[in-house]
Amino acid sequence: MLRIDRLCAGYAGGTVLHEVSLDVRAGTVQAVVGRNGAGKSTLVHSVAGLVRPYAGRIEIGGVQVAGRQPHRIARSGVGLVPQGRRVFSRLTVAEHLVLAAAPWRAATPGGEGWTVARILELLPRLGNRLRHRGDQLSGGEQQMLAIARALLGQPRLLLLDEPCEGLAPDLAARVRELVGTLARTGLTVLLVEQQLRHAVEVGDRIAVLEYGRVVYDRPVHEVRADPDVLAAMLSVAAVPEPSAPRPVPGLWSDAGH
Amino acid sequence: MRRGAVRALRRGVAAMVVAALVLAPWTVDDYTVALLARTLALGLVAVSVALLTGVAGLPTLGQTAPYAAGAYASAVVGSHLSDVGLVHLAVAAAAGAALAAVTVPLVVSARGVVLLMITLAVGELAVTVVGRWRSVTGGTDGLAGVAASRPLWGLPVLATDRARYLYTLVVVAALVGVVLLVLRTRVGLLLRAGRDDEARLRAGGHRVAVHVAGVHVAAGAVAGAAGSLLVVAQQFVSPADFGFDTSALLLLGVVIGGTASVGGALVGAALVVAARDWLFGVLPGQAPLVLGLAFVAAVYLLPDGGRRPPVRGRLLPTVPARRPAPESPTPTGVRA
Amino acid sequence: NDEGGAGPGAPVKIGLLASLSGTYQAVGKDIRDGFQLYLSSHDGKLGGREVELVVADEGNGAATAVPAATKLLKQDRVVALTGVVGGGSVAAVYPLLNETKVPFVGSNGRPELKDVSRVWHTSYLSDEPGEAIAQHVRDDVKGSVYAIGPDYQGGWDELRGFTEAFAKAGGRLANPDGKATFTPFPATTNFTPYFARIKASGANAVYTFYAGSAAVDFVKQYAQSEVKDLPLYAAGFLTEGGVLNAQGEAARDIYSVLNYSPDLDNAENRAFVAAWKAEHDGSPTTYAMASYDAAAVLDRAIAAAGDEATPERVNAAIGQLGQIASPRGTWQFSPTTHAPVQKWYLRQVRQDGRALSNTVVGDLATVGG
Amino acid sequence: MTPLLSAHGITVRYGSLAALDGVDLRIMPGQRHALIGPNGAGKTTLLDVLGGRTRAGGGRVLLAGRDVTRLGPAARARRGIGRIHQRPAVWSTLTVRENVLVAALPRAVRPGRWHPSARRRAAARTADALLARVGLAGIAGVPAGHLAHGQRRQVEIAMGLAGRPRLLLLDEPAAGLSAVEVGWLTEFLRTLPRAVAVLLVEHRLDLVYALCDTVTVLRDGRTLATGTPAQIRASGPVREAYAEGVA
Amino acid sequence: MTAVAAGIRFDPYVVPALDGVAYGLLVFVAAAGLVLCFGVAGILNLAHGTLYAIGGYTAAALLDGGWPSLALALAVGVVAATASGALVAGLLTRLAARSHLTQALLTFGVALAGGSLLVSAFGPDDPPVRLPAALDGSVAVAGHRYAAYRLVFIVVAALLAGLLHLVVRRTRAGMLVRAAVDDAEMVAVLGVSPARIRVGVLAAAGALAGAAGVLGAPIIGPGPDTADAVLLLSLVVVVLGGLGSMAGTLLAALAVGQIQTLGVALAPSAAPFLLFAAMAAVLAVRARGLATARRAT
Ligand SMILES: Nc1ncnc2c1ncn2[C@@H]1O[C@H](COP(=O)(O)OP(=O)(O)OP(=O)(O)O)[C@@H](O)[C@H]1O
Ligand SMILES: Nc1ncnc2c1ncn2[C@@H]1O[C@H](COP(=O)(O)OP(=O)(O)OP(=O)(O)O)[C@@H](O)[C@H]1O
Ligand SMILES: [Mg+2]
Ligand SMILES: [Mg+2]
Repeated sequence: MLRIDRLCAGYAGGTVLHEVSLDVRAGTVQAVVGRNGAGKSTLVHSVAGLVRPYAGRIEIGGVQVAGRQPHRIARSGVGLVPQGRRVFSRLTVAEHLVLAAAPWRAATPGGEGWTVARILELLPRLGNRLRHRGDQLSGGEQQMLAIARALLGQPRLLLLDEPCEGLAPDLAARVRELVGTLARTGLTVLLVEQQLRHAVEVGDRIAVLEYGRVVYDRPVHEVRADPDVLAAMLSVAAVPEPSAPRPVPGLWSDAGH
Repeated sequence: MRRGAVRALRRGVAAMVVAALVLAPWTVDDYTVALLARTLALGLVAVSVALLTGVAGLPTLGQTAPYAAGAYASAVVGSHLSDVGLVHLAVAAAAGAALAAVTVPLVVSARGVVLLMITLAVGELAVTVVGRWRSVTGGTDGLAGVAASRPLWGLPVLATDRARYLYTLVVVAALVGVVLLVLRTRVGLLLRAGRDDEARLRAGGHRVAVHVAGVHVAAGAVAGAAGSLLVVAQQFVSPADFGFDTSALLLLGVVIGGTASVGGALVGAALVVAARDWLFGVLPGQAPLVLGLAFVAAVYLLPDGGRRPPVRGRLLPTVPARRPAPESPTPTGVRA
Repeated sequence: NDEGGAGPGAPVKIGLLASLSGTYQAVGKDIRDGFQLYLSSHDGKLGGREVELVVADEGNGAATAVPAATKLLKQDRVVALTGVVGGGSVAAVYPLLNETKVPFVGSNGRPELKDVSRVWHTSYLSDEPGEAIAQHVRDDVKGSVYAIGPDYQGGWDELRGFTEAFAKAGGRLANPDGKATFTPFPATTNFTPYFARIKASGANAVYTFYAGSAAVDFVKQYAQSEVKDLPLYAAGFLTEGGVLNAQGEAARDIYSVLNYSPDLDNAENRAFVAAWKAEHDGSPTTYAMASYDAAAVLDRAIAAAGDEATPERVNAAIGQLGQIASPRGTWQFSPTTHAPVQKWYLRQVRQDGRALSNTVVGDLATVGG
Repeated sequence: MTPLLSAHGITVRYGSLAALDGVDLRIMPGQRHALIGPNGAGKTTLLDVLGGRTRAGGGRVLLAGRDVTRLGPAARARRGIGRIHQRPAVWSTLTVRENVLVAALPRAVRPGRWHPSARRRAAARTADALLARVGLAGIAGVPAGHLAHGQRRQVEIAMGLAGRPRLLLLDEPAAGLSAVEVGWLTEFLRTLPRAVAVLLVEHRLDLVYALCDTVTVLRDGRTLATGTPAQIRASGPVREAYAEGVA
Repeated sequence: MTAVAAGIRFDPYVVPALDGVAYGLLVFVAAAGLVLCFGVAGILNLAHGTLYAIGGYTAAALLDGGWPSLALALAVGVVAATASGALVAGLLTRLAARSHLTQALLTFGVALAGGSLLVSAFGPDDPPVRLPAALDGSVAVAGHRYAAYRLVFIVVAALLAGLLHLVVRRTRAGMLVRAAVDDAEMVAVLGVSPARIRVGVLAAAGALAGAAGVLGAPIIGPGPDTADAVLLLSLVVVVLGGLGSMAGTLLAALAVGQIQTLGVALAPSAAPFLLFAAMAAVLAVRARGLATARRAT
């Protein structure tokens, strides 16, 4: 479904992604993990067309889309939940839902389409906030709205960039569960997730991005079999042990408190 | 490495421009020298516009007000009290600063287009006052016959175009130097931070209103000093020098020169004003058409609207392994 | 620094500065065309010498006029400067004239100046039209007159000329404070509130001065206002040139005072009007006529200056000209103000064939000096 | 002992919606206090009120016994309230180092003799040390506008600390941070001197339980419970309201 | 007795007050295009006044005093101005992500050049505008004469304000435009091209300006100064109205109308200062109010 082949991308002058290749089969969840600044969002944005790749191919359902305008890619059935929510600050929740409903696409591949009613069932909090503007929502509510916006576009390929950031634990769990369910109905998902635990929970494959390169890409059962390899990749062990307070000069050591 | 090269290149260009400016009066005719002197005065106003618009993110169309205050103060002092240029400059800067200070309550909390409209109103009101206060300003026809001044006590009066130009050049260079030096201190840092996100600055404990008021008064003083130079350069002031079109051209010149860059503003505004003045002479009747097309072309020709990298001196930051891009996304330079 | 000027044989350079863009471009173009008409009808020569006319754009006023004039005076080193629409522009250019010692034969705007030894005008002083018509208005109108005009130097002068002479003639202003009313210029495009004040003042007639688009707005709105039945007297610029066309029916019957009208019956004028109509649509304006006269003045002065047409000699020669025959009738420079001593005419907007035009209905005073 | 910060009856209404409805909160000097609750409970709003960004419709805020209810954010920051925002707010055209430096300026400790740039130098020292400490030294020269989301959060944290607060208001500092950076953050907060009190809003309960000695649960603008982590973990209603089935 | 006295006291102000309404509404009509592109869509188009002037010159060229010519002028004026608006949009495409100031530079250039072309095409004089006779008279209002055509604007403006409000607030197109101001990339991610939105907005704003130019020609007639005057008034009204709110803009336009008429009638000596002083004061006070009530996450 989604095939990324030796993709190079970056921002005016600086290359961020170096020959990234991934192959996501239809109906599976590809999780991507990696440290801050590794290039995860750049990867997602390249697929969505928001970052123009320098080289390499991106195929969605067999069609090469690299370099296309983002709205064309979106119309071919790609939904995005961007990092940092990016809801429209001056549109109400209801208006978001109207805009997100894509008139040119009828339904998801796996059965009935997303409707506003179904969304509000999944995310009831939004129902009480229909007349609130985007910038009047709490962080978590904005995240819910971003998810709703992507789903209502009836995507075949869903790009999730840390979709659970800022969601309360129970809701985050429900969203992860939903992602799994959706994949089983035929939706393809590219999921960026910081917490390895959660990536393993929903992902069918786990990839690790480091300085813009894929350094690890295995099916999830292999990861489960040998979790330490992955943990080492993410340098979780590098977390310092608790130690005695080490004051930062000028901060509190000589402060007059 | 490339960073060093770019900086060297920029220094080289700047040095060449300065050398050309110093040598100009001996190489070109009186008309051009007179034109240059006027242009330098306007360039100094542009510096004050850039200070507000680009560095502090407070776009303005009203710098003609302190500019006019400085010009008239300088002309009045020149014809009644003293013929010493330094005195004129001081008085003019004080007048500009005072006028800016008076308008501070209007501008402290406004941002973006709203601020643009408020400053536009201030500029227009200033011109109206100038046009009607006939006993001091000579009314809409202006104040002619301003006596020539001498730069300092004991020096000869500025009688030729060349002398007037050199005086203007020295003053502009000195004032721009001061502005650049001050911007290298934490003042510049705070102004740029305020342009990016003011609420964050406030949350950090900074008195944003004080910064805004301060930069307004400082810009007013610079514009006032420029007013004094205008009087020297053309020995005449009238409300027409401070109309809306002047404000608009200054702002456009600053945009062409790269909003946040003080030197760029000087060059950009100088180019725009010189182009206009020159076109009115050589292409009678067609000047607006050509100028308009030139603006359109400028937007396309200057790769990024002439914007310099938003962070001075750090064109290409070196980062281990993770390489960020050298170009910024879109600092708008305008507070929302 | 060589002396500006032209030796024998060499063409003389004349600088013409006028608004060719911006608000006053209609006037500016008339000024340019008037001068060029004189040149083209005199083989491109003034005083028997080949002329190189350098034209520059005055723009909207002093800010653009100064650099353009600087170019003419310091780069082109013209022998004489002519034209200039705005009084403010003249004031702004004045220091340059003093510095370069070039004579100026202005054909329109005339501010108050300290020393006119090198400044000449073929137009008029701004207070003269009002002065010329005041007595007539006093005799014609039974009751008080409301005076209104634009709020800038030109408006102040025009209205002062009228109100002072009118008071001297024993007339009474209807304005509540006894002084002329001034409207913000050029900001005012809507005169309705002022018409309400005129109505409330109980005036029997209105005297005004506007020019350009303000004149169009004023006249059109006047004709639809509640004071439309009050007779309207004006300095001639209210209905002069292209604005009359734009005003259309609304301008019918307006009285105005001016130093010129295309239907004046004298030989110079017949020749002038015929030559003008051969090249342009419509009739010549007073602006074109004044510029035509400026060329005539320079023609005679350069001839009188002889072989060495230096600025100094041309200036001296202008002072010796005496009577000048002109499309407006004969006039001469006043020795004190260097502006014409000339006759003024009363005109009314009347049907003339298919179009409306300013028709001379009588002579007014001879004013000047 | 007077509490470092106490808020009484804080109420914030947006139209018919009560974002906060009579909330009381006490933070003792040096306390590590957590604020948890479902989305839209009013946590950020409460931090906004304490930081001076939102004016409360009712209630009072005392800082070390002094009433600061009417003070704006800048004045409160100068009195020692530091804030880390839920959405990182960095100055995008300034470099990372400059960001931290500017944040350090208002409360930078000046050395003995007066010098025009003394304050700046003091702030620069603090900034450099802090950058090294939170793992940002490598990107100190990059304009903050060029950073990835998580990196901005790191800068935001450094900026909050640079102001030498007595009370640090942290709004979901760990959200969007990778495992390594969370490690850094945890260690840093754990080793903060006791002179600094912390009010932490966080959905990652492991972090909350590891760091804090007191936890307040907020829901629909009201306090549901306050207690030690153990008490809160054990409380049925809290689990039901918020964190069912989560460690 | 007192009623009569009061009548005499207030009588001189009846017409200015009425005129303030009509004039204010005219200003609103003239500004409507700018409200859409700058207020709602955040695109600074300083060529707005020039688009209006295109409509005005069309009216002057085509109107011959009959009703069919009015319809023709309206159609031609709208088409011409729409095309010009689209042209501006075309020039702006490459600057999509740039700041308002860059847009200002470009559109100011377009305005300068366009204005100069218009003047060389139609001449420096204000051309006459011939209305159908039925509209070109004056009517009696409360015992005063008043220009009939100005009353037309009361209807036009009311229609326009209502229509614009509905389009911007209620239609999907209006929502897309507002969304694109916030985050054009996210609009693209929803499958709609931001470039198309921009062209649409500028073309629609051009159409509004063209229509206003034709209808307004008899009052704010075409001429070399028209573009500047209309642009300035429109900017004042749009910003005073709070950028993007139709109701606010309408109120601001009415206020500007009253300041320019009733204000002038009541305090003639302050006339030159009234508009700008009032504008600066209102904006400054409102900015202060906003500054104390800002919030973001
Ligand atoms: N400016 C506002 N106008 C209207 N309602 C608002 C505004 N700000 C916040 N709210 C509402 O107040 C409630 C509390 O918001 P707050 O941001 O404090 O929640 P929170 O506890 O921080 O949630 P989260 O964990 O999702 O960030 C939310 O329901 C929100 O919609
Ligand atoms: N707009 C931009 N301009 C320049 N450089 C950028 C820009 N956005 C990101 N970068 C750089 O590209 C690199 C990768 O960024 P990206 O956003 O893809 O990281 P990420 O893996 O998503 O990180 P995070 O977990 O923090 O979100 C970073 O080093 C960042 O500094
Ligand atoms: Mg990311
Ligand atoms: Mg929150």
